[in-house]
Amino acid sequence: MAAAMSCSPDQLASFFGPNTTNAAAAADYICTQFSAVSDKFVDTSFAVDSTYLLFSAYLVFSMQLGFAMLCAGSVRAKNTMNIMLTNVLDAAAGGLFYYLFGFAFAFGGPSNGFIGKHFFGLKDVPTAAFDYSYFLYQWAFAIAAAGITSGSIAERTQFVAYLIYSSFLTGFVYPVVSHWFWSPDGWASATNTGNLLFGSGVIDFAGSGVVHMVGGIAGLYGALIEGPRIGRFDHSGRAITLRGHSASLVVLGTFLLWFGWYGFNPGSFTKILSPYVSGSYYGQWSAVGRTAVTTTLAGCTAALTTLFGKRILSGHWNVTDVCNGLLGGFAAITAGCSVVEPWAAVVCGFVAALVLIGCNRVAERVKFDDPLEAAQLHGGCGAWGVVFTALFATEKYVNEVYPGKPGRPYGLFMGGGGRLLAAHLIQILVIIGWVSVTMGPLFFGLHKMNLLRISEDDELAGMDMTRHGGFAYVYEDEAHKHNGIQMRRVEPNPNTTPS
Amino acid sequence: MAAAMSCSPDQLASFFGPNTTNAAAAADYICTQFSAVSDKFVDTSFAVDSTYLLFSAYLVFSMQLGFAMLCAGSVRAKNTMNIMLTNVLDAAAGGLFYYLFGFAFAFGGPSNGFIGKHFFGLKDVPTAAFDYSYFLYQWAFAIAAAGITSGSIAERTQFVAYLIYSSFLTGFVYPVVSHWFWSPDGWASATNTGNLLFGSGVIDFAGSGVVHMVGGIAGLYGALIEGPRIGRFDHSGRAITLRGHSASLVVLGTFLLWFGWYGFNPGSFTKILSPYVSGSYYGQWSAVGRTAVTTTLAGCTAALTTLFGKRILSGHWNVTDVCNGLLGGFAAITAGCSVVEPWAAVVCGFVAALVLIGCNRVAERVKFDDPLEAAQLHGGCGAWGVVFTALFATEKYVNEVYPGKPGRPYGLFMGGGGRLLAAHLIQILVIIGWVSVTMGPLFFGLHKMNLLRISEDDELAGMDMTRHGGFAYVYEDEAHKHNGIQMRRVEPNPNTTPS
Amino acid sequence: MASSICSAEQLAPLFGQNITNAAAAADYICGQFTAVSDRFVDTSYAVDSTYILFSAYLVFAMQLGFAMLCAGSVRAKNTMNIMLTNVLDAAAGGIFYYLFGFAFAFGAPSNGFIGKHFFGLSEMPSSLFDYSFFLYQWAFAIAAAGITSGSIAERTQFVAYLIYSSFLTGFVYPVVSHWFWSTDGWASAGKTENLLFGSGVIDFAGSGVVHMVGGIAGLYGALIEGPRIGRFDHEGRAVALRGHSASLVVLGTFLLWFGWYGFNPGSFFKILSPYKSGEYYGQWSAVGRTAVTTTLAGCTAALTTLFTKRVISGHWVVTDVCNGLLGGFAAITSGCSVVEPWAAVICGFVAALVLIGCNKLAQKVKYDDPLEAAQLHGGCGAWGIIFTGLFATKKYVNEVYPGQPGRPYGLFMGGGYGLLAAHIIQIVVIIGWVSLTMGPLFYILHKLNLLRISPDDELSGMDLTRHGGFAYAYEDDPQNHTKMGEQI
Repeated sequence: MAAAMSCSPDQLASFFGPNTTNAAAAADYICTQFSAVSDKFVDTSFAVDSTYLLFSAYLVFSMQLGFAMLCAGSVRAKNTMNIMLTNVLDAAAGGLFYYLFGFAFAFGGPSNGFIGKHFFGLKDVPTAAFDYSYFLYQWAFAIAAAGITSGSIAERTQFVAYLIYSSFLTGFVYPVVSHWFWSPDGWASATNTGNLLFGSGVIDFAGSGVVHMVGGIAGLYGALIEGPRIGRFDHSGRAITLRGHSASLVVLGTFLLWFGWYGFNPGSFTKILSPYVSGSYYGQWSAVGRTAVTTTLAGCTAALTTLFGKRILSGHWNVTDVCNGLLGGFAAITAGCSVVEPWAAVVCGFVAALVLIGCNRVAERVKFDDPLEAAQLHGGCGAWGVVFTALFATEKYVNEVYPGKPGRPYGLFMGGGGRLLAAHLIQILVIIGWVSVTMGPLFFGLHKMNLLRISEDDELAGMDMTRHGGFAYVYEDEAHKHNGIQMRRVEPNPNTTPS
Repeated sequence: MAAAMSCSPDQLASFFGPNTTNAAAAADYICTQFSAVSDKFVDTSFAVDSTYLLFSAYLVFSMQLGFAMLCAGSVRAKNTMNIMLTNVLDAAAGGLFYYLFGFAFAFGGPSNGFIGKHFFGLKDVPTAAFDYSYFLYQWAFAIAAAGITSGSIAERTQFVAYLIYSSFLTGFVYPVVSHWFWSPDGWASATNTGNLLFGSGVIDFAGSGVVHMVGGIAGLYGALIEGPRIGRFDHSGRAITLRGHSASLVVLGTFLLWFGWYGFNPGSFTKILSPYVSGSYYGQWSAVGRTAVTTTLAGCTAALTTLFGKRILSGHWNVTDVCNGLLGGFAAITAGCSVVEPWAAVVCGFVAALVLIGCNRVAERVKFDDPLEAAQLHGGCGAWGVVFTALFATEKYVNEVYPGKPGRPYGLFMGGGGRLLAAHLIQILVIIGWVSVTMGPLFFGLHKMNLLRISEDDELAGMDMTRHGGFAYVYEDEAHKHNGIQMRRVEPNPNTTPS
Repeated sequence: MASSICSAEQLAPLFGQNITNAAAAADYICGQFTAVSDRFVDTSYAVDSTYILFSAYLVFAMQLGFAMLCAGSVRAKNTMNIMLTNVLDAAAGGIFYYLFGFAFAFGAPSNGFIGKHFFGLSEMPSSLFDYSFFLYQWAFAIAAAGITSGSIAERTQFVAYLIYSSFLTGFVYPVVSHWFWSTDGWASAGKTENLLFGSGVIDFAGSGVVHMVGGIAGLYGALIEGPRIGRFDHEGRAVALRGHSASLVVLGTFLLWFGWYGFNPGSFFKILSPYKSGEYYGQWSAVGRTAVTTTLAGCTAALTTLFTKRVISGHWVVTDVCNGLLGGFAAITSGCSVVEPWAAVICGFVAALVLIGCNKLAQKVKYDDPLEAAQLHGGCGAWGIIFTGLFATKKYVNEVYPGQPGRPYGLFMGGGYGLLAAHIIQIVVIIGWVSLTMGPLFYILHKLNLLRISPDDELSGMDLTRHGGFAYAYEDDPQNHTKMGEQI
């Protein structure tokens, strides 16, 4: 490949020799042509890679719609407006804050290993390394992290608290973490050109740790500090399911998240036109496809495992649980999606479903209330995904995806030694630590200032009535009442409702 | 094009001749550059085609969401959880089974004409012919077939029966059919390198037969064997409409299917970077665009035809009927989308709408109950689409899309003789036959083992209550009732509501 | 590109007579380069077609967004009606745009007023227009019709929808798009000579061409048929007739946002065109920048609406935030490719205020638009056009509309008044043209009693009277329903 890009007129002229009328000019002429060809390949690469990255970013953005619908369906009807508004604002406020600071903190290299310091307000963008499309892609990731957290604290949090934590998370907490693990300057990045952590760096390809654990643990603190919803645990401390108001919206949201995950995971390559060996059918495009396949298989396995696991535990075939299991599988495979074999993804999904069921058990026991199981799902399964990658990453794929450092460690079970696992355990610890020291105090401060939880009256009446101008649904029509027909509403019978 | 790919140093050196100082080295130098250029074009093609195929696969996947919403909206509220769960599991179980066997049965060449035998569990993938992205694309097709069937047997089928038929259909029945018509080894494939069926092979470009008829006929058997829903036909045998519970979900699902169909039909080229004549504006990219246009026009025409047809028949402007008509038009154009002119697509859609109305009439007369009209729509319109292609395929497009066999038959009405039509009639017969001998006995066996239909009580109460842990919707708030608080449904007060 | 045209005549003399067969050698080498050049042509077409096709699919997804937004914004009793009109906008639009619309819009060569080739896609594809371009433009055309259907929701006869929708997609909109987007259009910025005010109108993705056209058409429809029953009480105070499902509104809004990434960045049509070959900065960067400006304008408008409405009404209202967001998008659509990201923030901020102002005004004059479509698409669209005339930067204008050095750009960026003047002309002629075509159409329908439904139908809801039943059946017993239907 490099050959074509370096046609040397001098060398070619010497081959033609003195008998050629004008060897230098001929060689020059030919080499100029080649350099034009080479330039056109550069253009083509940028165009193809930008197309790929932009459409991936659009897919990731569609996850925000998925979150909105998932959250809306999972809360009670009386809080639907509230939760949807937070989802819209995660995207909107996130857009402004990530534009002003977030992107700079995350990718503003050259910088130190802790935090970036260029590109505030997209100044000096585009550069050779960072184009606008890259910003858009990273923005879509940032708002996903905020979206996760909003699920944990749903149905009982003041709207102002949302605005504050969401801006802080998207503008500072998340960008710093992504700097550590994804920026070439980050102290634990696998692409760091200097010293790699444990000679390896952390392979968190699309962010089981960086996105999902950050969002999940932030949610954990929020939900812990404000406590469970009224009525979630009865006098004797037994858990009572506060069912979401619409399973259709839950399924809609889940499928949209699945759809968007194809931007999240395969899109994290950010480029598709890079061959491993030029002229071969096997290149980064295959790795992209493989990543989509591992993602699919992990989710599918987790869904099936949850289906049968929950059937045994509860006696029901429960669609919302299956949806959560599916998402748990996705959250787990996100770290290792590009560096594991498809069969390993099946293992990943299987364990992820069990991790989620286990975390939910624990949560119930300690009376932790998370309306969307977001802390369990994204925190728990995300952590498992980070560990999983360190166990199952294959040598070949690690070297293809993170090239230029031959002999780097890979998965423990694949014979790659324990150093990748060590790096990944460090990752879990520092993410927990960092989110604890930033989001913990923030939520605690809001709590102390009475800005976190809504009043009991508001909670019982529902926030939509008290804060958002009315219920989300008006199925009964005033016109009907005019006509004097009183519609009877059939209530689901709570006695037959399982936990 | 071929020229650039075959720079011969020997030939070039002979042109330079003995007077050049080092003719061999000069020629070699130049040709090495060209071979590097050629390699980069290979890379570019793979990257562009993979990008195209992957995003098409994502679109096709979004059809699964469309099916889920369409099905959910078309059943009664009491069975919503059930039907959505089956849709989630079509995708999830389909993912595992298609990974383990399905893809191998379908595309595991070299093999016999009946069934493939390589690539079990994606072993030996990627190859030059089959990359991971191709698997993902075909998986999305396979689950679409299963999704069609689930509509026919909705509202009265045991959940276990779903799991069994869905795995069997995605893992075996559908892959075998797709092997016959789409694998280069298939006995009726239009790309078969040896003997083509009737010198033509079957041009079922994106699967009116392979996907839609298979799904529709499987549904037909299921629905026939278990009989109509309770209340679908009254004592005197008149049909009573059991209206779906949400037209919004139906429209949502229909539009999502429309959206996804742009992956289904144009995506079936699987490559976009292949010129017909290098350097011209007219190439496969134009054919891809044309396919998207024919698809659009067929659906639009069918929708309008249904609108006016139904208006005359029933006196109402009915949106759910229009949605079904639209989908019928899409199902019909799927076979011929790439080889017909846009005006022919209008004809296709017009007839498809009439076919669907006719099939629904017949179904009502014979007391066949299909909650989503899936057998009529995908079976009936699919069969019309297969016939339509044999009538209207143009010579030019057939030779462009299936190159390398000049003089092959094309559409009867376009002057291409009857052999394509003969091949297509064979296709319809063998698909009906194959699905009858596989899915028929399966459903019958399930029926005999009492695993197919739910009990009458369950059916009246709705499966969501009895099997899936509760209704899909909770618009009023139960927790409050537990706490003994009787909530008055607070209507939004128009006076205090801001405009 | 020029340098890849290898000339054997030039190369052969350089080899000279001593080479055994200089002509053949030169020919051989140049033959290879020609082949390479051809393959680049192939690659460009494939990449650009992929780009525009997927953009078209995204724009199509906006139709789904409109359907859900409209459905959620009307009362439950009219849901079937409004969704049917959205499906038919797409379907009827498909047929009419195929038969005439595209020809009127892009049938070049033609006069400046209306195109005249490619009826029924005859002579397609050509080197300028491929099928994918048609698909992309169709998706735009139906978006314009979708906007209008919101304004006249809940009180319009279904036949009137069919008529205006076909007329708008098949004639009114295509003519406007010819003026501003066809290379023949009298006000197009892509014209090769005689630009309007030396500038032409830079309405990149259609704040004017799409949004104002749709919005003003809706304005006339809603004005002529008057407000819904109960929208203004006896003393004339406005009563909010709340939509039946905020979830559908949010769903629709996000889908529109999603689709807008096809609408704005997609309007480049091509992504593989370098500004200077071999550099990282090319049209792909401009495409990315356009996506970023679009995002920022919408985000800012959403936040502005949130806080302003909080101050005004005391509530955090999600449906208002959604409308504000869409207003920001409608405004940035015109200038998205030629302004800096920081300017997009200003655009969104003002758009939110424009929308709030228009709504106040509408309430004062007792104008009723169930989706605020005229205010949103008409008002914010007009602001977007002015905004572009103020903030378009020199560099981006010359990159996006190349070949006319020294053309005017944004007033505030030091580019003079030429662009702003052209844009004001645009606003005036769009208002005029839509008034002359859609105004009489709606008026005639009104006079023929084809426009508004009867008060009885309106009170009981169109779904029951015209569309065969309610959209929702959460209660189970079918007998009950039929009985109820009969009673009503």
